[in-house]
Amino acid sequence: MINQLSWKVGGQQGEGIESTGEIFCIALNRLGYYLYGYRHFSSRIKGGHTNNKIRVSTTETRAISDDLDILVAFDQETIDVNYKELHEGGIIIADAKFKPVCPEDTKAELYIVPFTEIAAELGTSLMKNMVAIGATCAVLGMEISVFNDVVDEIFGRKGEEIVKKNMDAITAGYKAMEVLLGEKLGAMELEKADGQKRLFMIGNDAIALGAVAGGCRFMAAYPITPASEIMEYLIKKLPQLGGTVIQTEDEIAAATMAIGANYGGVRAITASAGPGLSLKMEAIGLAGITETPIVIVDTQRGGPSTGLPTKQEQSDLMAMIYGTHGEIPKIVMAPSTVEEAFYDTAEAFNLAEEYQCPVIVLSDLQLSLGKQTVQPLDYSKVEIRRGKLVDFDIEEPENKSYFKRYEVTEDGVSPRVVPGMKNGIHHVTGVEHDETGRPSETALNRKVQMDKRMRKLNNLTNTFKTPVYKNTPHEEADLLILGFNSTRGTIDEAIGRLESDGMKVNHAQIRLIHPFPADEVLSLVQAAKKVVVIENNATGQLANIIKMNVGHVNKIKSILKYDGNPFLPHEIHTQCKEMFEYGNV
Amino acid sequence: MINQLSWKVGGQQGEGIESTGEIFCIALNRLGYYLYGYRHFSSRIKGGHTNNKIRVSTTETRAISDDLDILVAFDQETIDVNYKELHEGGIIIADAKFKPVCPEDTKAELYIVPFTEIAAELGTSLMKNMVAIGATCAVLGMEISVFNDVVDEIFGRKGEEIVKKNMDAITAGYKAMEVLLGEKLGAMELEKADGQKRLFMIGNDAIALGAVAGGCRFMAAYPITPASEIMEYLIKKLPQLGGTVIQTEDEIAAATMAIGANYGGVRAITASAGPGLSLKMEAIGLAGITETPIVIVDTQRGGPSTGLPTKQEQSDLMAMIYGTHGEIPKIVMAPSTVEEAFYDTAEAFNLAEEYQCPVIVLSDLQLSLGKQTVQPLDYSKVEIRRGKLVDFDIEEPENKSYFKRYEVTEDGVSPRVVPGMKNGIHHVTGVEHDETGRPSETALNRKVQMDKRMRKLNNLTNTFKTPVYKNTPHEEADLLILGFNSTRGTIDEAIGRLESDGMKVNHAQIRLIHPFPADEVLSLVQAAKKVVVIENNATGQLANIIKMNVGHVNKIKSILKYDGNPFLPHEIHTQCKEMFEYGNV
Amino acid sequence: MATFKEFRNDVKPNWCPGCGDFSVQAAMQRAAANVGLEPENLAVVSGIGCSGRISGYIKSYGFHGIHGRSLPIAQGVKMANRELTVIASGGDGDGFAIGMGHTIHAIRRNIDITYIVMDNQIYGLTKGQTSPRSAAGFKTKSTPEGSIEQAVSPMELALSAGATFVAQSFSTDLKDLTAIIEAGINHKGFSFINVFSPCVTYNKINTYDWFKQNLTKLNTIEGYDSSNKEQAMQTLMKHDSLVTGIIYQDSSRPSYQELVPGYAEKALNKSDLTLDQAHFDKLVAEFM
Amino acid sequence: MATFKEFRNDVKPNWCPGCGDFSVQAAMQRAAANVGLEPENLAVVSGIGCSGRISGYIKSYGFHGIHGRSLPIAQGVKMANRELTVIASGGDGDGFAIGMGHTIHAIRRNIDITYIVMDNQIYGLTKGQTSPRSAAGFKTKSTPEGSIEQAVSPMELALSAGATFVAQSFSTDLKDLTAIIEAGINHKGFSFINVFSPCVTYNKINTYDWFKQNLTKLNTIEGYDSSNKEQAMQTLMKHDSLVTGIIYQDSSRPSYQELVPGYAEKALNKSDLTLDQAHFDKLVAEFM
Ligand SMILES: Cc1ncc(C[n+]2csc(CCOP(=O)(O)OP(=O)(O)O)c2C)c(N)n1
Ligand SMILES: Cc1ncc(C[n+]2csc(CCOP(=O)(O)OP(=O)(O)O)c2C)c(N)n1
Ligand code: SF4
Ligand code: SF4
Ligand SMILES: [Mg+2]
Ligand SMILES: [Mg+2]
Repeated sequence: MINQLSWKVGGQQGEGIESTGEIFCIALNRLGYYLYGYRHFSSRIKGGHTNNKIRVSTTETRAISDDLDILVAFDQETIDVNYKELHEGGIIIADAKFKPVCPEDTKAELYIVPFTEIAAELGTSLMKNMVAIGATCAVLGMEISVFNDVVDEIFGRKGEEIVKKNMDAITAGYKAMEVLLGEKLGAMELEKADGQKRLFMIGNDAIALGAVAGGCRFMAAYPITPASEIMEYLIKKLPQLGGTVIQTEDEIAAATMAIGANYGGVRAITASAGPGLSLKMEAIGLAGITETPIVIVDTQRGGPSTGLPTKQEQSDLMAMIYGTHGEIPKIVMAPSTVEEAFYDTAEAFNLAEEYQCPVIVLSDLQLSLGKQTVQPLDYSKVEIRRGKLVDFDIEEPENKSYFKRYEVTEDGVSPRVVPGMKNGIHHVTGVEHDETGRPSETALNRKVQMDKRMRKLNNLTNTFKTPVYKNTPHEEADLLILGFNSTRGTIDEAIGRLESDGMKVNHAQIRLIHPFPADEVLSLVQAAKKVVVIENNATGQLANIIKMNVGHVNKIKSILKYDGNPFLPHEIHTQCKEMFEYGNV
Repeated sequence: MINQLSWKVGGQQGEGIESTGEIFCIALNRLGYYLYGYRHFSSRIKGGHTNNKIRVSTTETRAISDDLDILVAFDQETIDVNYKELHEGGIIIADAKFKPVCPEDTKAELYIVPFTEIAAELGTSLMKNMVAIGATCAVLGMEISVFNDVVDEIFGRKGEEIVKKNMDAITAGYKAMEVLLGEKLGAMELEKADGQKRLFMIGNDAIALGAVAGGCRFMAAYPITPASEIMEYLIKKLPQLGGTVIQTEDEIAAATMAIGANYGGVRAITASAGPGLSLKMEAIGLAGITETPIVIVDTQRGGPSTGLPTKQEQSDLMAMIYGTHGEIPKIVMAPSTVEEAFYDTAEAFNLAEEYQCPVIVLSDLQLSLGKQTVQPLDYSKVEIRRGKLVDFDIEEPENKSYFKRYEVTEDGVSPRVVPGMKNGIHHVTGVEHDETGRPSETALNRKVQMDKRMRKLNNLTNTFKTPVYKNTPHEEADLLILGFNSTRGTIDEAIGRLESDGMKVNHAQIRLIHPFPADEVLSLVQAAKKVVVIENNATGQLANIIKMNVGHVNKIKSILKYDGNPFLPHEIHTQCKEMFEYGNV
Repeated sequence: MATFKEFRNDVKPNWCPGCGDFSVQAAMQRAAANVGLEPENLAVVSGIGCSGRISGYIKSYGFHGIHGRSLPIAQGVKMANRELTVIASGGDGDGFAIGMGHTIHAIRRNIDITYIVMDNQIYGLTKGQTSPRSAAGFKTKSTPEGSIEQAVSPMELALSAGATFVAQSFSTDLKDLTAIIEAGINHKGFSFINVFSPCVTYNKINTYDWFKQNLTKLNTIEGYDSSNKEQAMQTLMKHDSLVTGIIYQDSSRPSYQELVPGYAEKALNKSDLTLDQAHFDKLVAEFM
Repeated sequence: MATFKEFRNDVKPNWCPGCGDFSVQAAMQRAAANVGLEPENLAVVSGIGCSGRISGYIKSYGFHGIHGRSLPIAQGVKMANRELTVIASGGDGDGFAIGMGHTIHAIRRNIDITYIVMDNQIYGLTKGQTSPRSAAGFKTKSTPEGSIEQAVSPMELALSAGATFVAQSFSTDLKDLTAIIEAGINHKGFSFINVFSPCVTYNKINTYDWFKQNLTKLNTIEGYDSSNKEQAMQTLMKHDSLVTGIIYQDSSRPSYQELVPGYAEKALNKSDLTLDQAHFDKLVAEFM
């Protein structure tokens, strides 16, 4: 019996690879297993190798596994590209149709099952993925009945006949594999899971759901990988709440329309990836100086330019902090789990309204698209705080003058009214302005307003709930590992191994990127002999931010990966060890 | 006799204030005086206070003076706004028309001359500015004949009659003032200047001329303050060289069209200010990954958003370094004088072609618009270096395959062909690509190409001519002052005073902002007891860059000004001294 | 009900004396009063340019945005609160150069707002460069030998983009202009009004006189039927777009808001930000 | 003279089997050969989308830029070297959503390049969202209850924007399409060709069959005169723009390049980068 399994299904894009993985996962998730998925895909619609790698475990894991137990192959390319990941004792289950052959150095055993043929015999070759699931079941020694419900839900609409056929396909796959396996049937039997009901979703689902929970009722966006799911979810759900999504003509319209809607008093969001964010820079500055709340999601992907649109990267960090001309108050958050993506997005709307400034929720492709088991989301933990939004009757201002929308206050935040309110009339402009929003160029006013805006965030690193996720058991650590976004689980796993090797390792994942929680990070840095920052980019952006804020320029080292793939646990493990062995941390 | 003078003329926008200053300056420049001008103006066309403050000196000065000797006022507002700058012994010359009154605490003496009336009598009240120049001459005890040539050049086209009338107006102004001054005639006589022929121009002129000298033959741009003069100059001059300027529909078109032209083999430029640069971020990334040379000028102004469009600021630094998503090789230069603006812009085209990447020439409003005396520009110092541009016949590639435009080379730079060349066919894309430009997503290729691109600039800080302008007479300094762009002259002057106070002060102006000349700056920082970075922004952007690169986080302090005005020498002087006195450097 | 004086604030516009934009401002104030608005129920969103300052000169909610983006901002405001009257406004550079894409798309989207362009055929605020409305041959700071591009016809483009309300006016015709703005506000859907608003400082060709001589009022064209799109297009072509009046109006097409599935019938900004726990549970259950 | 095979490279397009873009590629290759081009004298600039990949599938200089910006890039290339033949190309989202402003302005600027849009009424590469060419009511991933915006008519817009060459074709009509592209390349000025190029994966409405049933060839309309703009506009309106052929051509208007003052008569990229010292001295003297 094993307590975890790494399973991969691969084939040509457009062949149903995704749905094969999906059905397999939903069923296992319902049994209480923890799943963590990774999709390899390209920027094209049909054709080209794609695969879905799924980690199944009886305990929580949030990392892609280093190696592979089972590979389901729908074409030869899948074997060629992936066989090296399989260890001794691993299994390849391949469709007979393409006459699979294994390279000489393949460590795993090949089982050839006529997926397509069996499926065709049962009615349609489209069901070949069901056959493959059945075959997998045989290896796991799992009863195929676990798929009953899922298949029913997915195909129920199409009638009982279809449901039955699909279940038959699974059965047939199981049977065929059973024969081939012989006594190896159930060779990879999984320990029983806890049967708890957990969620199975991608980060983008959580972001979108977080928006709904956070009171968002309007979105303006333009499609782009890997952000589109957020828009597509809200398109389906906002109408239930009176809200809506507008797919705009471009990202500039998306950002400015969302600004307009927020100014109008609705919690509004926009989401995009790198190229879209680059286009939104001017709008972000406008939100900053007009003190208009806005939540903007950046699902980072491989850059620069169009770059690697379907690949993992974390290279927009600096652009998100610094990428508009001039200086504005701005909040950049980086959830490092799907759960955090949910809570942080909801919270982003509170911060945007409380601080009246743009809030960027940074994600990365692996967090946004990696489908995984997620702990139940607790709606009662979601607050709605609207800051200084005026919701009471305003007295008529003296001399019929304008409302002091930009009143200079101690905390820098001014009362905010939205159009439609009596006696709240004021002006809003991207030009420097006085307390009522009237353009003003005087040196004195400029300084006063600039200081007012910039001081809004002075205290944020203290009031923000968890600016740094910490797993820091050691008062004095040999090593402190820092990261952000989706690397958390992988770092966790690597740390497990480093600790087994006898090292004392602390771990911190920066969740509030800007303003930077310098004090907290400084004390962590000071409490470690060596410090390494793990990032999916080429220039060590987070490391640079840390250096700028806490110094220790020479102590802070980087482990970088920018080949389009997420880190694997063994990469972090070995590189950290090497650093120690050669003393070059 | 004095060796320097500070003169200001003020009135309503659209009243000819600029041309008053202009005529006065051209004449004095020709006499060999050094002039340094500062324009106070607003973002409107007619009306609103404007003034032109001019420093005249027998030695080179590149700073606005702290105070004022002579104020020429065309309206009461000019007196009210500016009288405090006048010291004891200063003179206000005001038009009788608006019945000028001086506030009680005015230290200067008021002389009322009927500018408008005299001018009207001589033909047209438009000549009131000539009368004012004449009156100024009387204070300086300067012969009005020095204006003969200038007036002739400016009005010559309109006929001798007009020339004469304008000279008469100057004479009349002189005479009227002569009477009022009595024995104070020539009270502020200037020492004779050296009579050397120097230039009188704004930084934008130098940038545009540098572009012409640097081989630029195409520009695509969209108007914006304070960058438009660059476009307007090139519109006039490029047609003489077969080139042209296209005023595009927006900045995105401007940047991408310039990319197209550079790809096409022409040296092409685009120029804008903050808002335009924010819009160009996506295009900059495209140039980065396609390794297309492009020169982009950013004339910084007050931000964020529309901000203070006619005011001084240096707040785009971070956005210029980091403001595109993903990671590209990019060069950011910051000339600190008008001369450097000329040479640097010309050189920018060489660097863009040699390194095949975007080069941003950073300026600021005071450098771009401050009209001043400039040392002769030496065209022989301008080189044309085109890097690895292929200008020889290419052999037919094997198998009719594509040209390796992105060949992996040691220095990271690949041979570059432009469309039209036989056997040079290749593909260019913003998607990650292989050596021939074909899209490729493999991890291996990605890393190789990313490394190739990023290593192009590895050595730039060593080969770049003067990455840091240094005036560092002290091996061990009490204080190191750092700055960039137009603050150089002001810092110079402040240092003069600090040295007089007995302090040992080194000065460095960063001219290569990115990649950052870390080693050079580190050794300067180490050689100083205290370090202060002077910037026209609110967050200390250059200071942050320095901290990130050289550490010494606690040693590096900032003096910031972000009220829309350039620093004055006394501000730097006193703030540096205070820091020392209160020990809080 | 507010009078037009209640739409005045105490700010003195910083436009040059004689600028066409003064009358546009006055017409907007009058129209707002005439259609029965209260100042707090009007939001004027504007772009950047001399014209863009207008949102600061009318006593109403005002949002002076960034260059070329008044329309997306205005549409966002309207979507947030369909009970507001929203007017977007700006210059010809703002709307037809950098903002061209948004203009075409706002027209076809047909959200119920009014867009007023102050068309002076030049860039005023940046001191006299050519605009997409500058005629070929027009000499400006950026085209010292005359523009070599053709001017766009906003009216033709709007018709082609599927506009439901297209009108043109001249800033001195205060009565006509006011009436057209009223009609635009009352129109259910996107109303697009191009106003010839001379720049007395930088445009010495398209002056008040020039327009007086060259404009034709549509109500002087016999049989002109503003519900006939083909006739509208022909008339524009024939008169080189130099006509004033309501060129085309389609009152039958529903506005965008009326078509949005599930869209709140009242101001969206007043809706509850919380969910029933049951609703949340249902959403979450989809992921199990 | 190169044959069309010489415009082929060895890259297998990654389009879905049956995608309309294959024929567009073939037609471009044929047209290039037919007008007598050598591969190195052709530059194909493309946007981002399935369609945008086309620049990588034709053996010529190719520039695959960013989403919506193929036109400004292409215009820059042409200005750098007027001796090149420059074709810009991309999808309907690329050209009519994010790129709409550039499209209108490229049309009115009239630089001598050819613009070919692969119009599939959908966003292909991002997996099936609505495009500005999607018809009202069309159900897509982003409009599950049907689009509530009106589709734009690129042809009408182009005419309104002052186009000198406007044509439409259907990707299966390889002969017609090739001829139209040839005519476009030969046209002196900006030529705009919209090609109905079905997306077999995401657009189940505007299929090959649908087009076959709904398109009218202009050469079957008696008396159709492609030099008559008014007739062109009327015909478009009447046929809901569902026509193929050269809709309008004005051969009399000079192209942009011909009008640029002082513009080098040969390729600008070959001009000398240095100045005479005397020329420099003259420039400098203006500042003394
Ligand atoms: C992104 C951006 N680009 C350029 C500018 C500079 N700018 C300000 S107004 C303007 C154009 C003004 O022309 P128009 O829109 O016709 O308005 P007008 O001043 O004529 O009323 C420009 C280019 C800017 N503010 N922002
Ligand atoms: C700035 C930017 N926004 C969004 C995207 C994502 N994107 C890629 S292609 C595309 C649209 C594709 O539609 P279309 O232009 O019609 O081309 P098609 O795929 O249908 O040929 C989008 C939105 C992008 N690459 N860049
Ligand atoms: S410059 Fe022209 S548009 Fe601007 S305010 Fe003056 S007259 Fe009006
Ligand atoms: S998705 Fe549509 S447009 Fe894209 S390649 Fe496939 S068929 Fe063609
Ligand atoms: Mg204008
Ligand atoms: Mg499309």
